[in-house]
Amino acid sequence: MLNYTNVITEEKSFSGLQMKEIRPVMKLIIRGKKREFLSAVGKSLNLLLPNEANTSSRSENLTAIWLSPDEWMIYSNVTIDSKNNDYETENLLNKSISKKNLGAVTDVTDQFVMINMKGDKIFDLFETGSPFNFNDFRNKKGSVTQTILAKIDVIIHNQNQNEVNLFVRRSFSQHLFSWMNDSASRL
Amino acid sequence: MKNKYSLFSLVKNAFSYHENWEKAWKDPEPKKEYDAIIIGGGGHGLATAYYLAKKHNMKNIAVVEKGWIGGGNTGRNTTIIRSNYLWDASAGLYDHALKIWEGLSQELNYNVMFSQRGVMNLAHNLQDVRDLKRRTHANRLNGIDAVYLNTQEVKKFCPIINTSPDIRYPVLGGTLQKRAGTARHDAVAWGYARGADEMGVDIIQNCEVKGIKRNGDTVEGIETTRGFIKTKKIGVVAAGHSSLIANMAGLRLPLESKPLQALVSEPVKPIIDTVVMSNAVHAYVSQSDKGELVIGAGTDDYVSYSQKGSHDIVEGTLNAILELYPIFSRMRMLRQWGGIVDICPDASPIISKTSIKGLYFNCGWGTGGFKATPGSGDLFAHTIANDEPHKLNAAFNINRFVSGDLVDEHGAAAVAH
Amino acid sequence: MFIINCPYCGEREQSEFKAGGEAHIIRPKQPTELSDDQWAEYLFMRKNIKGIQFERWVHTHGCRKWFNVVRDTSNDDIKAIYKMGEKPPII
Amino acid sequence: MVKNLRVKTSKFIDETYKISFKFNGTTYYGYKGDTLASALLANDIHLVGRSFKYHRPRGIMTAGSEEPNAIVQLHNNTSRTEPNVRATEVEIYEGLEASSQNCWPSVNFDIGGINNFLSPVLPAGFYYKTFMWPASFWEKYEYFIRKSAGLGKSPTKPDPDIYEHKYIHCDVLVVGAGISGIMAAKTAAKNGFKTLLVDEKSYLGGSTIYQNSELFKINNQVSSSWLEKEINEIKKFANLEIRTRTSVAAFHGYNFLLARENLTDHLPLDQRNNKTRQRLLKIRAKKVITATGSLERPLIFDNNDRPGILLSSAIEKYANFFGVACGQKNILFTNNDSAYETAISLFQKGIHIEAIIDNREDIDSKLIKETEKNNIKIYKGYTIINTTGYKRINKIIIMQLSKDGQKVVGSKKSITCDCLGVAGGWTPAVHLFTQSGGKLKFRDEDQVFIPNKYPSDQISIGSCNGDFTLNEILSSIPEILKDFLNIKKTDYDNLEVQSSFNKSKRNIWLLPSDKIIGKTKPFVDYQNDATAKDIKLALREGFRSIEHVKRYTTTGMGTDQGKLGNMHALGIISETAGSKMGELGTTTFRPPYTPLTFGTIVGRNVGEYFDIFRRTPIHDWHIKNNAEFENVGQWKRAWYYPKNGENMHEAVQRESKAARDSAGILDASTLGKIDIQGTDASEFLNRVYTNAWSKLSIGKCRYGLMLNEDGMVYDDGVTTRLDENHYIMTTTTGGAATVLGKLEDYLQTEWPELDVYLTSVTDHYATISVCGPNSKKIVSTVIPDLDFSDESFPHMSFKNAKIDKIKCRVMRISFTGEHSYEINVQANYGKSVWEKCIEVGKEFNITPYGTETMHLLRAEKGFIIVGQDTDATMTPIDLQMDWIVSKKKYDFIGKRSLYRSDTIKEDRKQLVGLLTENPDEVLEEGAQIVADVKKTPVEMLGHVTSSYYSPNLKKSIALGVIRGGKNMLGQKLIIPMENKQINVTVADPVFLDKENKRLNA
Repeated sequence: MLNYTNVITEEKSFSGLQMKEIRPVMKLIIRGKKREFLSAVGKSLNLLLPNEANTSSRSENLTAIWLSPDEWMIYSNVTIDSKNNDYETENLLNKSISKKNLGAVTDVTDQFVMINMKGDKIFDLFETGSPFNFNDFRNKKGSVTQTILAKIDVIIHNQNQNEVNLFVRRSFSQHLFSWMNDSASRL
Repeated sequence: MKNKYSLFSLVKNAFSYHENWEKAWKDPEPKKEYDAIIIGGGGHGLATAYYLAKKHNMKNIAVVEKGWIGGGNTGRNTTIIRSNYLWDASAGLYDHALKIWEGLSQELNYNVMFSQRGVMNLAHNLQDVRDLKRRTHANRLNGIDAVYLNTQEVKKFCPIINTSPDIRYPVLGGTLQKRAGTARHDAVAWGYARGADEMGVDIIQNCEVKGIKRNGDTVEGIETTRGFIKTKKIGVVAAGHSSLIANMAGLRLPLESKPLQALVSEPVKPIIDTVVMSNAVHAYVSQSDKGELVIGAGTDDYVSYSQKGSHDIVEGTLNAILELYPIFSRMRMLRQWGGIVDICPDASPIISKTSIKGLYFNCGWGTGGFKATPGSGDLFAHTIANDEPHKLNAAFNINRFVSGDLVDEHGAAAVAH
Repeated sequence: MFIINCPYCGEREQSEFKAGGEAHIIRPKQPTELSDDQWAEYLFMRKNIKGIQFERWVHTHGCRKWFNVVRDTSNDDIKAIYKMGEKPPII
Repeated sequence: MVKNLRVKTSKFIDETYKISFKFNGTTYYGYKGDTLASALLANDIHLVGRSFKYHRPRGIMTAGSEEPNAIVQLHNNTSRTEPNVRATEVEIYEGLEASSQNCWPSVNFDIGGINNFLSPVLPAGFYYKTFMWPASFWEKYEYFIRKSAGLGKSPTKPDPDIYEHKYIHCDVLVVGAGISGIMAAKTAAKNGFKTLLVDEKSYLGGSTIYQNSELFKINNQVSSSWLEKEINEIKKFANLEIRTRTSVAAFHGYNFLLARENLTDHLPLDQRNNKTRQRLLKIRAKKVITATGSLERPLIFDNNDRPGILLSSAIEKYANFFGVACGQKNILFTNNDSAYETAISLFQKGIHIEAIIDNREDIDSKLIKETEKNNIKIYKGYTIINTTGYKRINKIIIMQLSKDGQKVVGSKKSITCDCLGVAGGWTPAVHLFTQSGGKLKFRDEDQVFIPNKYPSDQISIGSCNGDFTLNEILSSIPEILKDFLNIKKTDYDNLEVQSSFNKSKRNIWLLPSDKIIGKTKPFVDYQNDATAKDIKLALREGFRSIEHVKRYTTTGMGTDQGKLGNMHALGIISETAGSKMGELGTTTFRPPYTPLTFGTIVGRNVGEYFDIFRRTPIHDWHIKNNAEFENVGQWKRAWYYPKNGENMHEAVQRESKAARDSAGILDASTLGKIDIQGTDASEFLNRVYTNAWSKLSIGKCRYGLMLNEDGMVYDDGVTTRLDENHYIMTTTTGGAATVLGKLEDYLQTEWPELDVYLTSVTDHYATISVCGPNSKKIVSTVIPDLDFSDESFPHMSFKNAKIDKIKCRVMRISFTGEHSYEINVQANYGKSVWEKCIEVGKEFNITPYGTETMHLLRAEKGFIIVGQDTDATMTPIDLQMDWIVSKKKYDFIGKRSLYRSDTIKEDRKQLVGLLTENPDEVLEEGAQIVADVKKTPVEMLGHVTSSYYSPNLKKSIALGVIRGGKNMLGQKLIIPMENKQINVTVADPVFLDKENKRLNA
């Protein structure tokens, strides 16, 4: 049996801030421009893709976040079985999107590490390393942004008051997590 | 004949409370016509005029400057002078300049404070090492003094560099050119101006060029804010503004003008006695005679004539400085400024005739022009006077962008500044 | 440091973008038909304008989309922003 | 014995909290609330430092950040030392140690003082005129010049402190918390704007807060009491953030401002550990209100620089705020009313005033009357022509001014004193405004520059906008704010103001003297010792522009950036050159406003956070197995795995041999991977690669070469066709990001019609490459249910597979020339698969190898590495890879450039192999290659790009590029090293297995 080795093993907790990796979470990047693409995704997953910039949508099992006019990330709301990486959602989309040449579906489950952050210091932490203006973002449930944190590309998804999911590419994740811990230690 | 500068003249003038010093250069009205006009009163332009008068006996010439002489990149750069370039053409060009630097103060009777304190280029990864060794071998065979140093030798020559193997990009080695160093930027412009003025060159400040008058493909003169001036030869040395002048003559150049920033610290007692440049950990530093750390790095990636650059560049530069010199963390930035540098796709200059008769361009020096000032002026003067390039600047013609015969200096590791 | 209004993501700091040089230089459809001079024009020659310049930027650290910017290069004021393929505004 | 000049207690000083500190080794006492300057003055110490050029004794001149003279070294020779610190800005703390700078052996006796007597031969720019003989001597002169120059000493130990950044986005930023700033901040906050108020001082209220005179009232309260109430109110707003000890350093375009927030410098050293010392605030404000106040001007006369000479306003602040008398026999010298405010304050505090020298003739304002009531002697229409006292002023000499103010008349009179206050009028602090790109206009009536055109959504208010008197300020601000914030009313719409200030002023930039100027030393720039005569000399020598004069005389180039003297310099230039002040323009104020610590600018991006550190999924295994690492871009890649004390060479020899003899394994996870999908994917690849892709059948791999439009090799890698419209492209490690960017660029801007989507999956996969004769045995055991027969799984093909339930992709491709497989599995399983391979491979002595061995193996096979064997000047043809350049394809990126007059030349540098005459001699990478060493200058034909000792061929091999190399096979050439010449023969770059037997074995 293959062992599952994720990057961020420890859970960190500071006054007003907790951080941990949630895993395994299925993540897909889907790309498409045509209207048929949107409806096909909607039908096969019964999930309406957000077409407004910097927003997200959610079904019982899946969350879709806007990344660009023709790009979304879909991730599973709950963790999945680490013994198997054959995802039903991916197969569904392959049938309804790829096979029909409506767009592209790419598995990025391990491309991104998803760090869940909780607490009222989240945005104080971000402000020590991100040029993004979080003034409105922080009060808008479901808002999404792609920006820079400590010179590293991140995707931040606002879950609700004082909780966000942060996505970072795997090879950067240890460096970023270490940086976040350092900064959090002085908040 | 101007009275000679010397310790003696200083003492002599002290008795008259320095009230009898004469003008370093006149402030003449433009004549109706000149045999040649240099557009741009920076170091390169003034040097060009100086050598036209001195070596090619063209005395009826003028330098027109839209602001004040030496007010552009000459007075804004970090004054690094070296000639350890990779390609033969570049090595030839820059070492020609370096040789003139070595006797320039005496030639001009103006102390340009050329300080041969050496320039080190550091290697931080294996490809750096290969590239720097390649360059050192080339330099040696081109008769340019350059040696490759291992990490210990780097540390020995400049003890304050952090050569610990534990830093993010450890210093793996470096090159040293001992004849290289720095000079006093203002003095170069002022010294050439004084010298040119003495030979009868008109230095006309606050005179902006508004147009280039041509008859077919031959130049006839320039329209300026101080009227039309007739001439048969125009040498353009306008650095960041070269494309504007070219446009007046209906030419396009392979140039982009970008912001380049530099900064100095507050003055402190001597702490670093050489010039250190690093490509991978991108910054370079030296210490002025006044005691300020003089620091610079790369350009922004967009075209701008605002003489302002983005803070990210400054932050990144100091970031690199502190990585290599942690002891400077508590030093303070005193001044920061920006210049406009005209960059060629191959990071090499253009010293060339053009398709228009009597119109010559000297531009594209990017971030590295200051070091070439005397050589550039000399070779450009030759090109203008003889209407053909000197063999040392033949490779730097505009046509290379058509043929593809580029002198690609950023393909080679040498930081092009 | 500019603030650039990405036509897709909205106002962001310059740090999130990269500049892509002069806009509306269309890659020749038939390069092989061009003379060396014509090809050099496309490859290297630039207007390098002081004043109103039309240029390309990409939101590298955001949506990764390219778009056009109209900027006064003499003071860096951004006058307009429009998507790729859209008609340049009259300024 | 030390006098105590502490007078009537001040509420800003906590006299119950005594603090001891050292200055030049002696211990003194001060109180909480003191600055180093106020504490020194309380101990009757004025002499603090020596000037830059003449080493003249200098004292405390101001009470703020504009201080030119009183700059000291803190905690000399410790890791927290700091040079050039202004005594007027340092808040004292227990254990503070400060020492004078730029003097030896001591500030009291400074050898350098001799320069003062040499000064006649050291006029402005003297160094341009001498030190030129003999030519070779400059370095020696320079050594001494450098020694005597500089001020403090650089730290020599690493900095123990932590610095941080903070981004702040607000609606309104108010810079300066004087009376104007407080009014602005309250108004903005009250109207719902998210407001940030910053001030460089540790307290709010600026200079009004210690203004206790009954002569200045607002709504019938003394101005300071009125302001106190306002301050208490603004602290209540939730949407108003107040940051003190926060100095705005730079005001950039788009209302981007940088500010330094000082958090620990006022604390005893032992309380600073693990705290953030300073924070760089990166502020984006929709609107900026600048309320930075104004700076008092000195007066320019002979010997106006002696210790004991201060700005009149500074003397007032030391008395009112710090409760300190700067002297016991004080004289004030003024050209306007503000000196009388000082006089009255001093009088109230019982500090003796000897006299007031006023260059104005007939004057009488309420203030002056009030002063005369206290029978203080006023010399009207007089000027100071000289002062005496080497280390502390002890006498002034005055004379009457002529009506036109051009010369002095009458007889000299001298008055003894121990302190002189100068009041030359006020200069609005427009530095930030001009930094932001604002243009100034000159106001003739009182000779000041004030803001004219605003380049962004900002406004200047109060005295930095030229409104100096209380009535002007209070009457102008409400209107300005209403307009700027677009609101109906403010709390200040009808304030009742009572102010006794009379604006009359007699501005004389350079006061006349009885001596010719050559014999005087009227300092304009105190720190750099630039005098009025230096300025006149510069003009005499033909320097016209203000920038020229500034640079020639170094006026305004000190650490105070000429905050005191720049205006006088301008004035003297315009008077001498006969030009109008407004037309001269100012010198540009460059950021930062006050010097900014490097560490603060850099923040946390030091040490391990200097740059990003990327790890592969197998990184930990490499560490456990003692790998040495190589930096490749931001990645750490295993370089080689030394075993029991091997050096790199030995390790690499062992690894290389094992890989060819049996089996080797490489972590290739860092290679860029781009997922390409869409109906036009094949066409897209046709356009970006030099070779053709349409006919590549599904399940097959192909090597591709990518060019720049200029025809030069840009990147390479293997791309696999996974499906009809689905490819996976691999790029070089360093090229991954730029290649994706470049492809997106073409896709979005040149070929938007193509139906293609690009997605990076570099981090999604771990890539494990197993090579060698036994690779098949190993991989087929790790992946049992896959047909590895050459028929179904030949070289350059791909298969989907599963390990347990985990999907993965297996490519049979090779960068070593050996039979080899590349397993791409989801990153989180990568380490496990790697370990499986190692385990299964044990019986075949499977050997992990790093990048160095990889480079050696590929070199044996003549495979290039982009960036090592190419340098942005090599075309595919130069690389002798003509076979990969499609002749049939109509176009691809860079194709046209391959047919330019130079790129088609036969004698370009071309890639060849090199064999040394002595097979054990390994060439140095980068070494140059020549045919004839006697020729001068030596003609370099090319250089060595890659070089190794091949354990498999048992000889040294190298790749190089040589002009015309492809027609030189077998030719003998020379590698000239410093100490020897190495003979080489040009060879085929493929040294091993040209027939590719091993690949298919």
